[in-house]
Amino acid sequence: MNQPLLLTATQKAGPAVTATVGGLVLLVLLALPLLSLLPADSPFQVSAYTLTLTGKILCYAIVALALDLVWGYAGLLSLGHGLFFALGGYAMGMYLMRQASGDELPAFMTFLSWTELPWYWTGTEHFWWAMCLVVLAPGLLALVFGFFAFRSRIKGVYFSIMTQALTFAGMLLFFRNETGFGGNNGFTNFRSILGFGITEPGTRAALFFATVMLLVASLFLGWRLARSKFGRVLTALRDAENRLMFCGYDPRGFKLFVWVLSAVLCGLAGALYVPQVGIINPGEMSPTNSIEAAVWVALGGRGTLIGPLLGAGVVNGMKSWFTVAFPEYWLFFLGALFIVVTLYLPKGVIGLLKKRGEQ
Amino acid sequence: MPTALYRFIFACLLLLPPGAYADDAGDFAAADNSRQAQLLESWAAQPTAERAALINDLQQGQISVDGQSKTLRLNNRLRGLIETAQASQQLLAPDPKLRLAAALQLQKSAKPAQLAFLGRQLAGETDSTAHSALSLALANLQLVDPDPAVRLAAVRLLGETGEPLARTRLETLLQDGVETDAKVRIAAETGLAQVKRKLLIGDLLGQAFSGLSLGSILLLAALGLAITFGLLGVINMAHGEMLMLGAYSTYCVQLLFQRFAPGAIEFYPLLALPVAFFVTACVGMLVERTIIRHLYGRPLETLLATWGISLILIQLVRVLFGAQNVEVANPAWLSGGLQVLPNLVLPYNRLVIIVFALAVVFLTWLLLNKTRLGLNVRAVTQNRNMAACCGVPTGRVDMLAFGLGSGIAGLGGVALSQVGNVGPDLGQGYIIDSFLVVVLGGVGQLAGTVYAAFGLGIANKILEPQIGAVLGKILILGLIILFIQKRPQGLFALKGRVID
Amino acid sequence: MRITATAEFMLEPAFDPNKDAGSSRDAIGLGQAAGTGLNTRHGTILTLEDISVSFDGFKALNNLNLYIGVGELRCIIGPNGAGKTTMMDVITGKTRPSEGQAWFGETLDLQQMSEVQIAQSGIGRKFQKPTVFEALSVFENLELAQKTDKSVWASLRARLTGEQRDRIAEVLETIRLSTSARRPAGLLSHGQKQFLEIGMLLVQDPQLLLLDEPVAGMTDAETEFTAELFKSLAGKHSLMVVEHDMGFVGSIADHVTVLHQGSVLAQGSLAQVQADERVIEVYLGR
Amino acid sequence: MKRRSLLKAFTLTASIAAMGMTWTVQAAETIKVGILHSLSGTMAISETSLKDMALMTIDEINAKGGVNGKLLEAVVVDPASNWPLFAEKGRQLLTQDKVAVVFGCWTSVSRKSVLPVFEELNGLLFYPVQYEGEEMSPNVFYTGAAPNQQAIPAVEYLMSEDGGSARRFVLLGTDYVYPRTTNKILRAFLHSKGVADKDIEEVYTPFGHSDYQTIVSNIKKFSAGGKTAVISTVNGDSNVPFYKELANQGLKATDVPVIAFSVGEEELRGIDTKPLVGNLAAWNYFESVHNPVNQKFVADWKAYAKAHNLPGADKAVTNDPMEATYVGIHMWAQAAEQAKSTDVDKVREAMAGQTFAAPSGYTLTMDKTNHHLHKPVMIGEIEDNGQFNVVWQTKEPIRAQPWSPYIPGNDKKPDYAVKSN
Repeated sequence: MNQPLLLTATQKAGPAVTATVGGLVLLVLLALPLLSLLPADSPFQVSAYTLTLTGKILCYAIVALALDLVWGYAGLLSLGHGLFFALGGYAMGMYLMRQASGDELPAFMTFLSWTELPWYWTGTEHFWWAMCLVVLAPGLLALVFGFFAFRSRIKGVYFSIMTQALTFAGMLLFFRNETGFGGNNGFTNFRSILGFGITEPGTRAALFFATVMLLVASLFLGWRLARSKFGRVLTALRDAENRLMFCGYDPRGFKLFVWVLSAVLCGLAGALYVPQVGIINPGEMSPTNSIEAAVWVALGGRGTLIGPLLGAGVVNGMKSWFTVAFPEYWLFFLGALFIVVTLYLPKGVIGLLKKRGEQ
Repeated sequence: MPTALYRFIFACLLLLPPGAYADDAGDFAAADNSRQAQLLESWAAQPTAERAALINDLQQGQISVDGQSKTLRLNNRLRGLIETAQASQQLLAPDPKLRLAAALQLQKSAKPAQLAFLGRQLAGETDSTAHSALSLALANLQLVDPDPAVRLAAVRLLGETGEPLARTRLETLLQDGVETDAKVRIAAETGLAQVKRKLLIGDLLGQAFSGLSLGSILLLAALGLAITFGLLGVINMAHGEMLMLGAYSTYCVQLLFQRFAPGAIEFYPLLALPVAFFVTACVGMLVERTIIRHLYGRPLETLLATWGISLILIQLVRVLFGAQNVEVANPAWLSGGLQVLPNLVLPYNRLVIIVFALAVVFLTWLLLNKTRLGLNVRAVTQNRNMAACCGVPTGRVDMLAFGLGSGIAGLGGVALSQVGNVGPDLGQGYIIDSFLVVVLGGVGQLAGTVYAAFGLGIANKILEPQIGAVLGKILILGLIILFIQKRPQGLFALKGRVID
Repeated sequence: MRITATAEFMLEPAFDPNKDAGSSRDAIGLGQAAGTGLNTRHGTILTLEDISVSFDGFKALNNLNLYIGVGELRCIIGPNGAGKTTMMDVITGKTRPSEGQAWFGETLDLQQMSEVQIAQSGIGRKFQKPTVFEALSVFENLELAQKTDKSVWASLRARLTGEQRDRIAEVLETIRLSTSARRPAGLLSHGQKQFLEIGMLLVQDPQLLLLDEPVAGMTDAETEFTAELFKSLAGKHSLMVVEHDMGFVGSIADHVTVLHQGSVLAQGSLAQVQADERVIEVYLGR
Repeated sequence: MKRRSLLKAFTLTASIAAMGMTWTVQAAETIKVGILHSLSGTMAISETSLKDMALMTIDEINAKGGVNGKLLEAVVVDPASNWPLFAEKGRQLLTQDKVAVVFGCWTSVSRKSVLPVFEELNGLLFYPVQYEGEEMSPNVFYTGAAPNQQAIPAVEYLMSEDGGSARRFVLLGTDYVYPRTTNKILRAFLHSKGVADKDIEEVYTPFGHSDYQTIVSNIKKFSAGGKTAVISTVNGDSNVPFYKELANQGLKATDVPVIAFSVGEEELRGIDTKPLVGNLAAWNYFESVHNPVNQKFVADWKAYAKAHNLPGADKAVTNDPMEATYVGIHMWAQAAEQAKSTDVDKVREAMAGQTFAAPSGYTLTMDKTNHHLHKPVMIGEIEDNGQFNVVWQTKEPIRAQPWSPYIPGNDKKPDYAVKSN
């Protein structure tokens, strides 16, 4: 593996160099889709595999970022972000299924004796409405749950367990075939998005590009938030909620805002994830996934904007590599990672780099 | 159908020379399945002492045809018929218990052809209980008797019982055009009403029991967590794996018994209990000393670390024992059930588990409230520094408390191995439920945990028949979430001055 | 301007139409420096009447009656478990009394208000254990505490105006933390944290300050300075100080209330209450 | 600081992505074949043994000199029971490792997840598990049973005199697509046999459901109304608690037989079989089948398990999906030999009508058009030694009907494989 080298290199180098390196990376990310369009025989051609894999990881990175906003800044560890991610994915999936099936019912419905589309599918053939759903479904759910949770001051562990229960319930619900989302099989076999074939290199490149844009956008958003007074209030909230209340701030509003924002970000990430990996199913809601997301954040470094991205990158990169190299030992490694990070890297990799940087 | 059958059986009887074992066995072995069925029915109608041996052999699936023994390819239909034949054989037995058992069997499976035979036996039956049982068996057949008086008697008899079968029989009788005699109809209606009432009681009791049983299982799963989480404030995500380890230790103990003490295999669960407790407690203490010790006061970190631990434990077990489930057999005294009502059987393993769960709770309570260790644990959990100042060895107390929690989880694992399957993912299925139980009960509240567990169990079992298992579970989860919104402190919250 | 706290007086109902409720309050009244938007027509900024709080049977507060005048500096003393902090919890809405009434000014029923509303309406509280936002710098602590629109949207767009900065700088001066304005509050000493918290109260500019053991862990010099500070605040603000340090109490208080077992035991000047043998008994035991 | 670390993050992500490209290692004179089975996660329980079986079969073929003079080289990846990962790994096998064929998948969802990838890249997948049908892709060969090769004959048996001439049916399943579809087909079939809806009860449980008290007592109640049989599509892990509950509540196979479509020898290893004796399972192969091919097959497997000391090797058993894997790989090898190439299109052509003398004792034929095997159906009774005693079997292998005639609209579906895209 070559990241360690890269890391030390970057952090030893002066800011200027780092800036250039980073700029290059951004360039690379932007170039990948273009390179993927090259003919297969050209030496620079980037395989669809690499593109989709990277795209997937970028989507996870966005989730990590979103989770960090609530955990790292507001101190609310959510173990249910997979739910929001999946909801966004399902909203997009509905549109893709409608695209694939044309005027008829989606395939899975026809042989599960659905006669007509359930009401909540109405309008999903329109891209714009699907996009609204991508934002609304996770957003509203987060709003309702958050409203009640924060009103009754549920925080810390309770909050984590509640969110976990929430995503678990969601998973069970979507596993049912009656729920009308294809049950365990979920949605697969997409064909086209906005009229472009889903497997065409052009579409892939575009989706990838969109993902990079969303990532950059959410980074910027997170950065602005962190810099604003809002960000400081969140930090205060995390450290001494009562004090903040006696300062005259209403924590509920602040929590709710960042919570919903984070959920929506996840939804968007999910929506970009689905067409790239080509499947969405209730498995995405399993508590395990959400907990893993928490580890991306912890590994990278809570309360920093970059840490989560780093974490998501490292863990998923490792996963893709390990599951080929030593399939049997992947879980050992992941587990060890959890432990080591919590024991020795309370501030995550970023914290480590900072320390090294200061020396 | 019956008349045809009668004739046929007569034919058979004529064909049969009064039965030397060999001939019957020969016939049977030679016959194809349907012919074998006919033979059995005829034998059931005409049991003779000579044939007892043969039918016993049939039960074993081994008969000896001219000298050498022959294995039979039986199917369920034949097995059923053999049981019936066996039963009618036993009616001839001197021992009233056997006769009673036989009569009960025949209540389910008596064939019209046996009418005459049963009548004769009933006349000759001396033992009262056997007599009543037999008369009921007979009544089942007499519902089609040409004589209304006989039918009436039969219906009256059926009305007395709480048998699910009686219900269907009466219902069929009441279908249009089946029963013509008015008096019998009325009797049947009243009888049906009675039976239904009896059945309803059975169903309700059954529901209550299954609720309790589920509750006791949840309780065993959650109790350990109530200590590690409730008292130590450790979000032990590896708790489920402690259950799993407990179950696997049971499996190992069972293997050892099979290898070294096959005679005493019946009692392996008893040895499994201490073993499981010891193993899981040690693992727990190890984990506590090496990892969790560094994380007190940082609950969310413990959550992540212990999750890591659970992943490692799961994969470890996969590597050691394989990904497949392993076989843990119920010993005889834990299999089968107690027939309380005709439609209510209480499985022994569940009964035992309920008792066991309560026992464990009681012991835990004793340990926490009546021993030095318990005192220390409570002291440490309430004010670590103060306790340390008072010379309480907080480190050791933490370790022991965590060990205790894990050990109890291990005991839970033993119980789970008796109702469910034992595989690497065993724990994953229980972790969320356990947490919900603890949170719902109110953290640090032993009593709360107990109430929450049984509450959830019963609620679950009330909902399941109405809306199905899947929706039921979802609904329960939803309700819990709402409840926690209402009472963040859980059922049993300690009020007190808010300290900052 | 002394009042003699007789039992009858203390038990007098707040809004008994048959009596001229005014008179007794005027007795306490320290001028009419009413805060903006707060009706203190009768000169009482805080009114607690027949307040009872019980935790699982144990009565932490027992028919407590207490009046704080506008601009008054009131010291609350009493042995541990007398219910001092619980009383503060009641005032700030953290604990809801099982019975009784709590009014802020004449019009605001504290029992109808959330903690946040109470804080916004102008009651500032300093905790027993100094609590500041450790991760934030001293300056940021004050910035957050500063009196301004504290809604979500506002804080999303918030920019510090000139005078806000000046105000913060000024307070930094007063609490002698100008030099460490940029330091994370977590790194401050205990006493400094105390001051920072007091400072946060100041920028919050409340009309009633509740101070729970403000000088705990302060050096004598700091204590002295704090005393000065409070005296200077009195008049502009109303202060309610819970303190064990009798020296400190003596140096600031013109009026002392002794709590015992959740209700007022004695009231008056420090000298008076110290002379009161019931008080002595409570403090020294038999 | 933030900005610097941001850049680092990007560096990292990119470098990881780059690894994707560096993994194309090409071995010289071998044919690569991919094996796509979960070795971790929930499905590992079933799929690990299929991976080992595939490896054994490949060894066997290599021992005979491989295919077209080249040895087979297995590329094993672990999709970790994570469905999107199946698609990713599938793409990796096809594009990075350039495998000639992939053997893998267990659950329908995993198959559906990789299907678009195989159709896009024109890969070849051999799917060895019985499934709900409703699919026929030119890039997949289905060596497991379609519903009409398992479910329907099973019900016919139950309704026959020997099966106990059942008249009422409880369709019990885990709530996902395979049970739903199968039960839908069965209901239609039962209607055609004149069974009324009041005599059919459909019950579903969530994944990993472990408390069957209510369900079993309901079955009891239901069975009072006449000769009843339970048709169980309960998914792997839930079977143990289900059967234990059955036994403990005293439901004997002679009263209410249970026929399972997902319980095979492998699953029985985890169950105490004494209380189950007499209950049934429907498959296309049982380890207990008596014929030389099977004897060799079983012996080889046990030897292989010992040699590679797989966990629980001493109790190693074979089951239907293993046989399907074995048959599939051999058929592919034959087809490749016949086509003198491993090119997907050529092999696909050669596969049509390919035959193989299977351990089941029948000579199985790959259908000329519908990409499914012609398979015999066997009903086995569970014995206390964890084996099945075959009580009934079809005379001839049956042709698969992936588009079940009992599902409306299927009559319009073509009877040859067409890309779903």
